[in-house]
Amino acid sequence: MTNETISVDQLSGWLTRFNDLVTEQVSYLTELDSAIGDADHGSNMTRGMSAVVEKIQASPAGTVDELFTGAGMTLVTSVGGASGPLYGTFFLRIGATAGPVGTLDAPGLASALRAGLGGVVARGKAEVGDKTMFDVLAPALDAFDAALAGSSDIPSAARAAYSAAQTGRDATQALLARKGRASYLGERSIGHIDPGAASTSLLFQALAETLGKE
Amino acid sequence: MTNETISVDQLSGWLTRFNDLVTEQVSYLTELDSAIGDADHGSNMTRGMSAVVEKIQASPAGTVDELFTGAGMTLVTSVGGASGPLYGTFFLRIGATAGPVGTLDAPGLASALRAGLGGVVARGKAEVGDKTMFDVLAPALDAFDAALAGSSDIPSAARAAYSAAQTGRDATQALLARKGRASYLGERSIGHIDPGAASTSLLFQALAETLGKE
Amino acid sequence: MKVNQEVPDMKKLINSPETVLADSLAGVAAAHPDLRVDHANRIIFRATPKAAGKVALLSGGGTGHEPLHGGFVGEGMLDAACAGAIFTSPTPDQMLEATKVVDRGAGVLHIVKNYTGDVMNFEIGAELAAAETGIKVAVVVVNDDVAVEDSSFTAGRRGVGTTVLLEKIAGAAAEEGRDLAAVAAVAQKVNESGRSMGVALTSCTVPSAGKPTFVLPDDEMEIGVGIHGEPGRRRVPLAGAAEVARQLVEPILSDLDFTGAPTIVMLNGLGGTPLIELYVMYAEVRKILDAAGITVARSLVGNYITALDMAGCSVTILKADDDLLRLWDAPVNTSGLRWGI
Amino acid sequence: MKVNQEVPDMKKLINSPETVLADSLAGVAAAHPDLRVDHANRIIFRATPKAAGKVALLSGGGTGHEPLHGGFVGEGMLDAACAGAIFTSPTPDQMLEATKVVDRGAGVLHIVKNYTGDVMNFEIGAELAAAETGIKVAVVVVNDDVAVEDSSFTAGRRGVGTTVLLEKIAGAAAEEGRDLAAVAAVAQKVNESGRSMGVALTSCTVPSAGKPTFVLPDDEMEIGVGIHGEPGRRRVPLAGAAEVARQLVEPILSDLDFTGAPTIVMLNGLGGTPLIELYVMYAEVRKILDAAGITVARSLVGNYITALDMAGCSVTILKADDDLLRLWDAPVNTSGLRWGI
Ligand SMILES: Nc1ncnc2c1ncn2[C@@H]1O[C@H](COP(=O)(O)OP(=O)(O)O)[C@@H](O)[C@H]1O
Ligand SMILES: Nc1ncnc2c1ncn2[C@@H]1O[C@H](COP(=O)(O)OP(=O)(O)O)[C@@H](O)[C@H]1O
Ligand SMILES: [Mg+2]
Ligand SMILES: [Mg+2]
Ligand SMILES: [Mg+2]
Ligand SMILES: [Mg+2]
Repeated sequence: MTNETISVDQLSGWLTRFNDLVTEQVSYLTELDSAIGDADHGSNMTRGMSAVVEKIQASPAGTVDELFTGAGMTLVTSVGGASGPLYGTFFLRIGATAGPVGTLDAPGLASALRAGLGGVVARGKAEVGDKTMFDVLAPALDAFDAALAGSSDIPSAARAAYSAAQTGRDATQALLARKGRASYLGERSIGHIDPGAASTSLLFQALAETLGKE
Repeated sequence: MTNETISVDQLSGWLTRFNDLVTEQVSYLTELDSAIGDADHGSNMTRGMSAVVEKIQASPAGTVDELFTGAGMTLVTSVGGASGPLYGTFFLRIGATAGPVGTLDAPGLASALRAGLGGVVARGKAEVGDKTMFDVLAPALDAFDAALAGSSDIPSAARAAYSAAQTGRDATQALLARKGRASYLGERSIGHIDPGAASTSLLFQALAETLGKE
Repeated sequence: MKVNQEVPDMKKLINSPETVLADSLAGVAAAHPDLRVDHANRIIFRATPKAAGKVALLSGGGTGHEPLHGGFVGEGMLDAACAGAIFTSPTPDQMLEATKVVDRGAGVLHIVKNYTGDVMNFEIGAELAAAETGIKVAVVVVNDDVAVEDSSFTAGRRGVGTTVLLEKIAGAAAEEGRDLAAVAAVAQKVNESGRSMGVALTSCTVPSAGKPTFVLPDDEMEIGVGIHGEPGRRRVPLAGAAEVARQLVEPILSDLDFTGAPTIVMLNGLGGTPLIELYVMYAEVRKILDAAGITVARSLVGNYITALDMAGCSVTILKADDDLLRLWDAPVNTSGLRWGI
Repeated sequence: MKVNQEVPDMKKLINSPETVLADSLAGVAAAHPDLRVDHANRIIFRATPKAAGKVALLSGGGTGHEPLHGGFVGEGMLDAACAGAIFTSPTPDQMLEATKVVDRGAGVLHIVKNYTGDVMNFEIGAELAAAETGIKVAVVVVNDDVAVEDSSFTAGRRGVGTTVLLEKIAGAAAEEGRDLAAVAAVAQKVNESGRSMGVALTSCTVPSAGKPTFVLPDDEMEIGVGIHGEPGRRRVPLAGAAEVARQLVEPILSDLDFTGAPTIVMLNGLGGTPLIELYVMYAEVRKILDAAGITVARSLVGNYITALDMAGCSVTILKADDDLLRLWDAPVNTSGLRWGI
């Protein structure tokens, strides 16, 4: 069935939808960052993702590699802050792992995403419970893999990932930050959702919604 | 009758009472100056008059000249702003005109005060209706002279002066300022009482109250 | 009298309204070994007086406009600055004392901003100096604020931004060895050739008043504000930098023809506005001047003549010539302005 | 995207949150002929590059801390500064481009404030430079903020005030002709010997956020605040200058022993606080240091590393030695710091 693969166009749709979501939620993301950071996560993500989508619209990518390498480079060179290199590396690694193909099957997508996670860890050294985007990315990919192992199709796996992402996002509220700008707050970081965790949850919402629509 | 002369001690009491009144009304004077000036008339007057009273208490003056020359010099050297030279010159001229005497009779007091007014005009060039302390000082002295001419004693003349001072003060509200900092407002100075007019009204209130008490 | 450890009733880094002047002078003395502070008389002097035979420059005014004037004491600029209480002119005895100390035999130029209080207090100071000493005193009264429209029916235009440029340029003329009349003439020329206009986004708060001098709604600004929080020409709706620049520059340009000469342009912050906004404003001012065919030869962007914590800025444009530019470029070594040394 | 003439929804002299960086760079370019602004890459360079064979210094960071870093580009200090969006690190392509342009054959020192974003972006920039060019790059990460207590469980201490002193001192070392390792060693020594602590009386407002980052009640202040409005150690009742100075200086002195060496002390304003208050604070800081037997050899009072329009200040103390003092005193000619030239 067609749902067993995902095309470059669908993946482009994912990024486009992610841009829509961060744009919709820009104030929410910035508000989260006001509480435990420096009030720029919303504008950082929209600046980066709108540049990514502009690029996709100007010249649609032919391969998964092209799409994500382009998106990653755009984020790295237009965002700055912590989120630029982290999201940028995430996408760059996805592109490099997927290679110059037009579609990915489920295992291909899963391993590309996991390589992306590896990039985030390599760059940011975040560990479980540090109260970062890692605390959404890791459980979301675990849920994605588990769903596929349980023979779900990609859209169902994406929904499972999104559900785990939301749980992970909400769980960051109780955590004490140990990485990034929020870590300076110590105890006072407790009680607030991590902004990067929230935007990463939007990333999986975008994937689930993009695939769900078909 | 004793009310036909005024002693150095009574005149010292006048200045002391003036200090009490500007201290009581410090916020009111500053508020008036906030509306059409630079929000310092209250602190200027209290800084100056408290220094005057300190000096009087430390070494009571023996003559009218000594009292007012001392007060005038203290104001000139401790206030600054517009009010320092104006009030300072007012008192300096009173002292110089009265001379080294222990008491003043009614005509002596009247001419000393009028010399003070002359000093204010010489220094500040204010004219009738410019919306300054002149618009209280001039009608108050006119009323003082008129009362004496109508054979009032000094306390009654002081009460007449105070009454004219209040009228003069209130009348500044409708005026357009043409001197001092308030003049920069043009039309927008209308509707506010002039701070210097208000403090000068306190000066006559102090005189009336000091003499009334005896 | 408030005590040191009391909790302030406004958001200011001070000990008490009563001590702020003395405390800030203590800080100036501690920070700048090049300056000598006479705490009793509240005068800031150069630690090393200028050479004998040169004209000395004295200025002063109410405190709250820092770095003006104390920050401009030093080689190539002022010889001394008398500090008054916040927003209140210093007193004549200060001017007398400073005049005596700074005179190097060639006379002293008093630089006075045109406010009734400043003019009268400097006037008495000069009268006392004339009576007590043989020191020659010349006076320049700075009145460059175009916000004051009907200046013939008022105390005249206020002295604002041009004061900074005048102190620099006249200071260089004095350092060069010009005589008192010549230094005063240069100062007069700067005053006649400089115009300023300011805007407030928020009021300042005078410490002894304890609350803002005026209240500006969130969506309004005060065009033509004075450096003591005196109201300006009018309250208008808040606008973007380009529009604010237009509202400041147009009245300046309609007051004096700046074409055909090199100009010195200062974009000055009023105390509570960060440098990034001043640069944004400067870019807009330059666009307008370029479009009007005005040549900008020198620029100054920063906080030079402030109004306590007021948010806002002012624009000063000085129509210069080769002599004024050369004097502008001459070395200056003060805490507020320094180059060429 | 907002248009130019729109009414701003906050009291800032800007055209729009989206254009503030570009607009302020336009102002910098217009005001300073000594600087060359690469608008596309958002880099401020010296107009005249330093002599070949000398080590170049590159810094950068989020915009909103002016004059840092662009105001410190010039002879005796930085060779270039990369400007990020407000409070957001610049991007690696900027660092790559700047590194290529400023290298004079002796390598480039990257001066990075310790924030996750800055560190990662400079890291990628250096990786790209290594991959694409043969330019030697050394890195110093400034982490001097004693407000961060448990630095082993966090991203480490933030880089704040010491950055200013480091850029000056390392800049002088480079100008003197020391090689990359030696310049980096001086920079490292400054970082190890400098400590800072800040206080906010009010929050800053990030233009794109449109409202204050945090809300401080009228009677509270934030001790240990970061230069991006990051919360500090604790909220405490508002206090007078003497008490605020104590709360800033004590954590610094308990973190490092400053006795027995000459120190350089900076009293820095955070953007919305006027100079008069900084001098009041400086006087109080000096009293504490005098009482603690600490020798202050050099002082700096003013706005050097700011946090947009935040009201507040920070104290930086650097334990120096003869070499560092000599480098401090060496000529510097930038818009933000200038002497001896
Ligand atoms: N070391 C790290 N590893 C993973 N994620 C991190 C790390 N540091 C920060 N983050 C994420 O980045 C987010 C902040 O992004 P953003 O606000 O755009 O950048 P900045 O902190 O530079 O302002 C945090 O909420 C957190 O999720
Ligand atoms: N030229 C003048 N002649 C008479 N009175 C004046 C003149 N100029 C100002 N004043 C008076 O001085 C008052 C202001 O005093 P004050 O606020 O202490 O000084 P400043 O205006 O220097 O701040 C005004 O309200 C006005 O009554
Ligand atoms: Mg952030
Ligand atoms: Mg006043
Ligand atoms: Mg005043
Ligand atoms: Mg940031």
